[in-house]
Amino acid sequence: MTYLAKVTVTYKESILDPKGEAINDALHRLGYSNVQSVEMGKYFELKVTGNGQPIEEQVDEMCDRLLANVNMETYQIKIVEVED
Amino acid sequence: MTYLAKVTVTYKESILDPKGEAINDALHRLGYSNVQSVEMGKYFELKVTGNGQPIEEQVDEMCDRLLANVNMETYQIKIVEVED
Amino acid sequence: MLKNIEPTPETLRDDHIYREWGLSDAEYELIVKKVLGRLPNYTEAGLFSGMWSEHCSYKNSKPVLKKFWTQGDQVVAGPGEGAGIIDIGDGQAVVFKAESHNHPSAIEPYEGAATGVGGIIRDIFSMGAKPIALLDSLRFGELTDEATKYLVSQVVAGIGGYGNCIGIPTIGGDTAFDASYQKNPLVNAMCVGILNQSDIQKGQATGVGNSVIYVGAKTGRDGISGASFASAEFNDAKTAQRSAVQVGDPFMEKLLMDACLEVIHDHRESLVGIQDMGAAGLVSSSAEMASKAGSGLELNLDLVPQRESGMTPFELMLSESQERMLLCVQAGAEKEINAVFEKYGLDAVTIGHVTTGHQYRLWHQGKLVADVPVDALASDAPVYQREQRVPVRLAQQSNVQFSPVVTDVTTTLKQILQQPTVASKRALYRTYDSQVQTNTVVQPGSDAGVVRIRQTDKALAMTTDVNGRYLFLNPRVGGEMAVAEAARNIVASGGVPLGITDCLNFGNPENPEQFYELDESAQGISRACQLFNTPVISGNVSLNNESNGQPIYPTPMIGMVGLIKHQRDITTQDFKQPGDAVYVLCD
Amino acid sequence: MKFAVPVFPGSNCDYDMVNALRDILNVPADLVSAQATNLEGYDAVVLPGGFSYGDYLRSGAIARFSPVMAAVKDFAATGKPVLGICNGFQILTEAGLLPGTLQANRSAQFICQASELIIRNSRTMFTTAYENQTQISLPIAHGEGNYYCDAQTLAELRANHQIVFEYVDNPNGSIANIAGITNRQGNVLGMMPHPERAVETILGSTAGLGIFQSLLSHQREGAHA
Ligand SMILES: Nc1ncnc2c1ncn2[C@@H]1O[C@H](COP(=O)(O)OP(=O)(O)O)[C@@H](O)[C@H]1O
Repeated sequence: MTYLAKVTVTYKESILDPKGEAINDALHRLGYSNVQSVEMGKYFELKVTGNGQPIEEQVDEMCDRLLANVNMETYQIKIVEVED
Repeated sequence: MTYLAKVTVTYKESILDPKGEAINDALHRLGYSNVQSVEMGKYFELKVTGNGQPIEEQVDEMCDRLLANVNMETYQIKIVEVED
Repeated sequence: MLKNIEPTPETLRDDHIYREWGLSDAEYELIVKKVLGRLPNYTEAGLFSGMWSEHCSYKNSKPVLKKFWTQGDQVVAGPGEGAGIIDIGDGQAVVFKAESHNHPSAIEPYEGAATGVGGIIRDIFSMGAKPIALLDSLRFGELTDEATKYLVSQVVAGIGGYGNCIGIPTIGGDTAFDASYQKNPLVNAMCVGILNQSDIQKGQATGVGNSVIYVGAKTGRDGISGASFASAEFNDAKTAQRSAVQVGDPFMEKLLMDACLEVIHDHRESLVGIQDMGAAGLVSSSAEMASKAGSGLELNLDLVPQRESGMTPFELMLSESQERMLLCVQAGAEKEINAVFEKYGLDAVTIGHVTTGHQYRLWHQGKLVADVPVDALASDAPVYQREQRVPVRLAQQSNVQFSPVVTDVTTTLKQILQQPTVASKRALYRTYDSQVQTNTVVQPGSDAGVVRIRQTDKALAMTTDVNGRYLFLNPRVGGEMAVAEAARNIVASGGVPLGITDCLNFGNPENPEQFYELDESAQGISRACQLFNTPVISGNVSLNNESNGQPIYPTPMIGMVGLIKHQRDITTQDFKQPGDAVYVLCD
Repeated sequence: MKFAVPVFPGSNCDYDMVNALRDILNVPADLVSAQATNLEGYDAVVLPGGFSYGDYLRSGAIARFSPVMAAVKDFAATGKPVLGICNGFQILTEAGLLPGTLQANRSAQFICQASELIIRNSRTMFTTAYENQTQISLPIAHGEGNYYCDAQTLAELRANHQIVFEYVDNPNGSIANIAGITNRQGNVLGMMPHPERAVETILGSTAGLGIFQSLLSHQREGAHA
């Protein structure tokens, strides 16, 4: 069985997001005045082969160790089954 | 009404994703040998105030004009209503 | 699966499919009648379209380039090799070249600019030189709309993104804004390297039985210009599933650069030749290496490292995937060479070998998919003497002098200083690491950038210059002025000008007025080069820079390098102390 | 005194550091592979600047898992000096040898320029050559140098005098103008500015020499003690 893990990583609330702010400003300059705020994060798609271990736990560990820096970031994982 | 638009931007097929490859290699070195491939993209969360215009269309336009380069990237939008 | 069945040679002919790839009917006829004596198959026609493109063959600009002044005792290697080489004494030499990435940058500014930098760096280290500095020459439309601002920020970020990551300081360049570049920005990059003359490499494949080794990134469907899937799907970029945009990988290139330089320095008996895969990727590098050496070549395409499945020979040969190199290695030395690359985590794969005779043969899935004379690909492209005509605007130019009306000098001065073209470019160049390698003596912001050469008292000054407006008004004099400006910048930094490289950014060569501009400016450049004793040692041509039929200003970017024999002679532009006298020198 | 300079795939200020140590300070220095598993025989470790593994994910995120980093951890635990410059600082925070993180600059751009710093603690083994509260100018060159930590960590940094360098006009948005910090024990220093770029007059400044000279005299005194 193969899985697709979709992971989004965003800054924790208390942390400033300079790139998001830059995009927010750019959108305002383009005339989208109804945009209140923009946050910019990272997105990962991991194709993972099932190996008998719970897949969520494995991906969670990968996020915790590598994909996110939990001092300043949080992550969300969504896993779907896919065909190989 | 306020909306939260969640946007993921990824490379189109056939485009080299050096970031994804570097992460894939790193995960392998960490022992996650069941990871087949990694793609790295961008993630945006936009808080948008309703202004009578269809919100999907507006966000789609923002993606098309600024958040993604449609020559090389595709994007997906998910919109949810939130409290102000 | 996207790949459909390849058209037969007959369909190719009857439907004129080759036209989509830029081959003219006459060129196709030439291939059929003179070169092959038969109809080319799909792959073969593709090879010719790549090799006979302006980018690879200079078929429109050769007659112009011939006019360049290329002599001088200091020249070790002039135009012809990847980059030119100039003697700087003590057995050392400086290697430099410039490259344009205008069209890719217009489509994807960050990656277009980044891969432009990556490409020119490969040109330098494939000569055996260690890259020591980068420069960038940029032209954009007026800085008034959001689109241009975005373009500027992305191009600059792309140049910095690549140069900073690979660790080569960007120490100079020039930037100007004018409406003529609105839809057609110019992104030119120059790289300078140094080497010991005993390390000079040639891009050649000699010695029957010697191996052709592929190293670096895997081949994907990127940058296949005008090719099958591209032309079909690029009509609507947004809905297309695939894309041929190239993405730069400076991390990969850093490994590739260090590994190649190690092979060049420590395994010279085993290395026969080395070349980067640039325009028309694998076909161009391999055919040139064989043709230069008078050899034949055979490649097995199944062995080419591939990023995607189902790639056709056409795609494999014409892909412009970045960060790839081709080596020719003595038979038997493959393991030794591979071991070096392995140390850097890179795959090196033997994909073919040098053969007797002069044929270029490609095998794919057990079939011979191309069998053509190698010289026909690499050196026998047709050359065109394009028609030229004095542009109407020049023929009608009036002699009335323009006299500015200045009522308040202060106001006028302030207005001039506010022009983006005149104003400081610090906001741009401070995003470039200009100090890595710790040799930068003069950073951007003075006349020329200066790097010292370790273990010697020498330093090199370098600059890029051109003012397209001058060339628009008078292409010949404007060309002279570009070289003169560069020479002034070198001299003002304490250097003696050594030579130049160029990027000839022009419009459509088939338009007689635009060809006139190209030809005239080359003559101006050449004359100035002769006077300053700064031969042209390398360069690059970028034609068809126009949008909606409107060409850019003729913009031949001049990149000049000068030698500073004693580091104490390095001078900078800024005033040093209150009370110092200020002189104006002129004739 | 012998220095080890670990080289990660993609590092690009490794030679700059070794050249500064060998040619200018006349001390032995070795480039050490990221695969190395022990640092025996060295008296100090300097993690160089530049980029490691391309830094495509987060600066230092991948490098911190290199075998040599386990050795650096052990080395640091013995109390010997570990200095991380720019990317080296980023790796040290990712590896947990220093608190906090380094985010994208406030301007979201790479910045290469001279920056004015104030010496906030001249009593560390890296800074005795400087006078406290004086100002020096060192080059910076980074895209992710915006130091961040939570309020409690900041309070601890202050209480323990772990803040060593502060920017005069904060070019990247760092919390409390922080340009360089040590660990609690004071033997691990991370700093965004590049002292190895400021060791020769011809390159514009020698203000960075003090860091290395401090380390050398620390070692000499240690030898006497
Ligand atoms: N794109 C760029 N990249 C790096 N340096 C640049 C760039 N544009 C301008 N500069 C630097 O800014 C300074 C002024 O350049 P330029 O516009 O050519 O002025 P000048 O005509 O006085 O030579 C030079 O030091 C030049 O190297």
